[in-house]
Amino acid sequence: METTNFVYNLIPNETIAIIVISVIPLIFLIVYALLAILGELKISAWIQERLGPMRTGPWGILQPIAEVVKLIQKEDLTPDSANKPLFNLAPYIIFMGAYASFAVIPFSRYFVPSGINIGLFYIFAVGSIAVIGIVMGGWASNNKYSLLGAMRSVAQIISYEIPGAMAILSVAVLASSLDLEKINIAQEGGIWNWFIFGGQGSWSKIWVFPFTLVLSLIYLVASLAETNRTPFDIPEGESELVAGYHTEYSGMKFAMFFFAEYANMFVVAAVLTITFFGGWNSPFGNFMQGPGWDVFWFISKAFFFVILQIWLRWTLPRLRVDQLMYVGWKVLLPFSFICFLFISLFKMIN
Amino acid sequence: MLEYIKNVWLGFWTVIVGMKITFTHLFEKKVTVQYPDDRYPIPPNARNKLHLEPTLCNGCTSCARICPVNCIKVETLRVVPDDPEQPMIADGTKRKLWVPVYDIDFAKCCFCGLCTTVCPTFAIKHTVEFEYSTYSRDDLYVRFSDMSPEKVAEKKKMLEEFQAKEKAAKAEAARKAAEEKSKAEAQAKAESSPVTESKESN
Amino acid sequence: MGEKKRIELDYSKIESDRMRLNVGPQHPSTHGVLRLEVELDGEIVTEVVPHIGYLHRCFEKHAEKMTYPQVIPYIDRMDYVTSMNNELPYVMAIEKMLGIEVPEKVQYIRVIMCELNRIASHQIAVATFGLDAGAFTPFLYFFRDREYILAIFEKASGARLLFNYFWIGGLAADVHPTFKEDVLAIVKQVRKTNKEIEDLLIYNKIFIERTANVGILPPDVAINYACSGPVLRGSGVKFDLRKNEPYSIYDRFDFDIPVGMGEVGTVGDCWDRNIVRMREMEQSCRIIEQAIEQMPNEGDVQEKLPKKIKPPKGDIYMRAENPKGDLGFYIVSNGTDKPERVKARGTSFVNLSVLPEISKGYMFADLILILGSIDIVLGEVDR
Amino acid sequence: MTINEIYEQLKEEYGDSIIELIENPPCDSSIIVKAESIFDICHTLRDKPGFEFDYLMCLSGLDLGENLSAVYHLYSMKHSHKVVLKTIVPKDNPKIPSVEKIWRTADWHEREAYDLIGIIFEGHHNLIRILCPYDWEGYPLRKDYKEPEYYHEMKVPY
Repeated sequence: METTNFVYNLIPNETIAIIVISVIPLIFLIVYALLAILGELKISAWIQERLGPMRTGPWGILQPIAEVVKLIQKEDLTPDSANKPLFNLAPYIIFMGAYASFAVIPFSRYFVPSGINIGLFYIFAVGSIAVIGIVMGGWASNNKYSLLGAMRSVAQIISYEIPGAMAILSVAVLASSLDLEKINIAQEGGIWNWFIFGGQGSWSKIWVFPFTLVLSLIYLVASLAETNRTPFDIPEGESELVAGYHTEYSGMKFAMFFFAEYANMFVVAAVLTITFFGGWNSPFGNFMQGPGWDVFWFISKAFFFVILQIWLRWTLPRLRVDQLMYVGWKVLLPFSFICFLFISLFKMIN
Repeated sequence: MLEYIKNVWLGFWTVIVGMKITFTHLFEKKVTVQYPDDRYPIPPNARNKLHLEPTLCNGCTSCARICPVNCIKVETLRVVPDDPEQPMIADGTKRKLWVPVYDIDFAKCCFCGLCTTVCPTFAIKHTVEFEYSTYSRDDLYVRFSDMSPEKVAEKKKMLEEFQAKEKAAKAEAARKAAEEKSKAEAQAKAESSPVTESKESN
Repeated sequence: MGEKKRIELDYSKIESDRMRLNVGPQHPSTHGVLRLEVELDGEIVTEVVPHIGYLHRCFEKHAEKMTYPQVIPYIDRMDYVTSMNNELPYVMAIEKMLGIEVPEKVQYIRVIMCELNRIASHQIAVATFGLDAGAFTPFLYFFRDREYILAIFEKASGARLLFNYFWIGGLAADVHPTFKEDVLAIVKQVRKTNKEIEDLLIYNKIFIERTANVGILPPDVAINYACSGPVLRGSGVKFDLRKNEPYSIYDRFDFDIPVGMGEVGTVGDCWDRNIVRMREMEQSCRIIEQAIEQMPNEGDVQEKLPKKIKPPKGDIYMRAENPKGDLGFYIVSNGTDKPERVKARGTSFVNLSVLPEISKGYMFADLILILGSIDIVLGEVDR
Repeated sequence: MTINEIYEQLKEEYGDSIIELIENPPCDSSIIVKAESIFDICHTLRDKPGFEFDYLMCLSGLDLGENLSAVYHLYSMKHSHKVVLKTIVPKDNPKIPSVEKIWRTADWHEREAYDLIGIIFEGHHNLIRILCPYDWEGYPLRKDYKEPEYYHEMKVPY
């Protein structure tokens, strides 16, 4: 098996190598989730002129760990009238969907857990698994609020995959590939070669910029909807549906939902980074470019979008379910079609 | 169509405006404080936990009567005139009542402040202390009286003795008065109608 | 984005199962312990039945056993976010029965306190309304300002929420020496925050879409249901007791009555009710500024009263403009120091009764917003 | 319009149904009317030009000892005048016609008066308890009301 994965080349035993490779994203995911929870707590606090958590550790940086410990200690309740197998399975399915996406995310040119040549397609495919978990959890809870939340979620995720996919497809057109590594390589050589500015090529690519910008925004909005973040958090809809599909969950199962949400946030941020913002590439051409810097640039770019999601959450009110459909079908979809059309034309002319 | 474009633009623009506002707040001075370490000042007239100064209380019970939730319980004992201790209220006036029981049930208290305004000697007042939560509701029942049970018993006994004495004295006085009256009446009768011997005279 | 939202269903053509959902008594958006029995067709509300009484504390029964001054702490607890305003109609009623004129300074302090409390109450109303729509940050900005207002109340009366400050014939205590400067600083802060919230929340497109054309209350229905306060004015009825029937010294101030004009939707929708509150805060600021200017510095704050307050035999109905609407007290006196009957016409009680009328045919998420726009406090609904 | 003028006009129209006008300054003046005709009187008060009492401020129940009473505080948005109507009904048969169809705000007010005082408003579409639990017994605001010792077989501590 030919691969650029340095872990794979480092460890002679294939089985152990595969295990190590699959564990690295999991560890990363846990560390990232803790950081993201802390970020959510602190950023929301600072936006609201509060101090946020301050007691656990210096400036409260150990707060997410304390919260995880608390959630593990909590009683794992299963409602009496719930459908128990489905109820217990649902959080893990959601988490699996998020975790499976990490298989193809290229952290560096020397570390892609599993470099398949239809990476974008794969991410979209496994990303949709989450909705099955949500429906399962919502239906199995035997709670009217959960059911309403789950049903909203299905409609929402299915609707928003189309504009999101259209946005990503245009990148596939520009890169002529669905392989995430190839997309990354196509954006090498500084900020001007990122796909938001039309990828590599002559200065005539500047005509693409408005369309790629709109498409990246469309993907950002669609990804917010897919991860159930504000302003599209109507499946949770705290003020109307109590907690939506995870009303009945507690303890570790609730933590799984929580983890999956943050993992999904990272996945969509990573996809946005890879497709429009140059992936592992440094914005300064060859300066600060290299395998080690790859990881730094990739993660810092992805974190920027995660922080953007958090920032949006503490700014905006929530949409209503029919308005969500309106935005998805009547705003994002036409715009994404138009932009996709122009980018395809541009590609054909070039 | 124009409306549609305008709405989409407005949707986009107002999000940007909102994000700008929240971003500026990110770096503003925080208004919350680390509570038990730092705290906002409490004005001295704040109405929190009640406190009774037993040396000032003259036992008038007006606080217990005005309390809308009946959380104050006051019992008083009369001071015997020849009490050797000669009780005084801190402001110098002579005490007429002992206060063996002065209980406030803080679980009931509604902090309206009515008791403090009716107190003639300013004995009961609100303090700025507000952290007095306890593990048991019984701990919120606070006894303010400074009299020990022995002293209460002693005073009670003294009062009883005094009352007995007073009663005796009263009875004596009454008897004397009756005697005198009957005597006077008898005399009067004897004077007015010496002929008929009246039954009423005995 | 969307057009008109009220969805009329013809049930002769559509067959659908309805779902009955219990919203409350413990639900994040019922603003207390209100239970709404909602019948849903999918997400569309077809019937709403409010069940109240979970916070019933027998105020009227208690009041029968209390003397007149003792009732005031109970009145504080009716609408616990506007305690100052609650006390005003009660003390005015007793003062009218006794024929007392309160000193000038007291009148001004009462007005300032009432208007400050009106701002505080509207801040909560707008903040929780935003919270119902999912915006959390404006909620905390308002609460930050509200804390400053409560600090003033604490300095003056000693309590932060349940003041017992307006007494029959005067006030419980004089205000602190720096009162005027503190109040003016707060007025400045309130204006600054309101400007910010307008950009952050009120004119946000998502918020407009959520609230405009939702829960439309026509003016004739509003009057028939005896709605009052921002709910009535949001429907475009220019009625404010402070202007139409000036009590206390409100006739001395120059202020406007903001009404809903349907700027972004239809007159009488949730957005209108909300914007009326925002604009009333500005008018309250104006009243406070004028009152601070005119307020005499010297003077007594308590009229001499007999030890036992015994109004003459008779009954009186006194109402005043609360932040939530007009709060009325019907007091029957039997000549003793205890009232025969104190009936409170709870503003929220009356305003809530319009909810089933205006929430049919909207979506479930709208129901929460309509409830939020009515701005009820369950302490006053149940008393 | 002052309350005296309203009284005169009502007296002209309804004759015996209007019992008397009580004036008691500084307290409110009120018109005492017969319970049976309260619906018609209220209808006239709302719709007749000159009256136009479109706003029912308050509807309170009252326990007068042997009798119960309902007090209506009306207000006119257009003319800014008020009137107080009172009806008195015996305690053993406390029936008053409902004015819910005239002012819909009376719906909850009447339910409250029924709940706490026990006045039965005839013609009300849904006269059930509103503040007390639906299975509560007795009318708490009556002067002769006794607090129950047990509620749902639970001892009520007093």
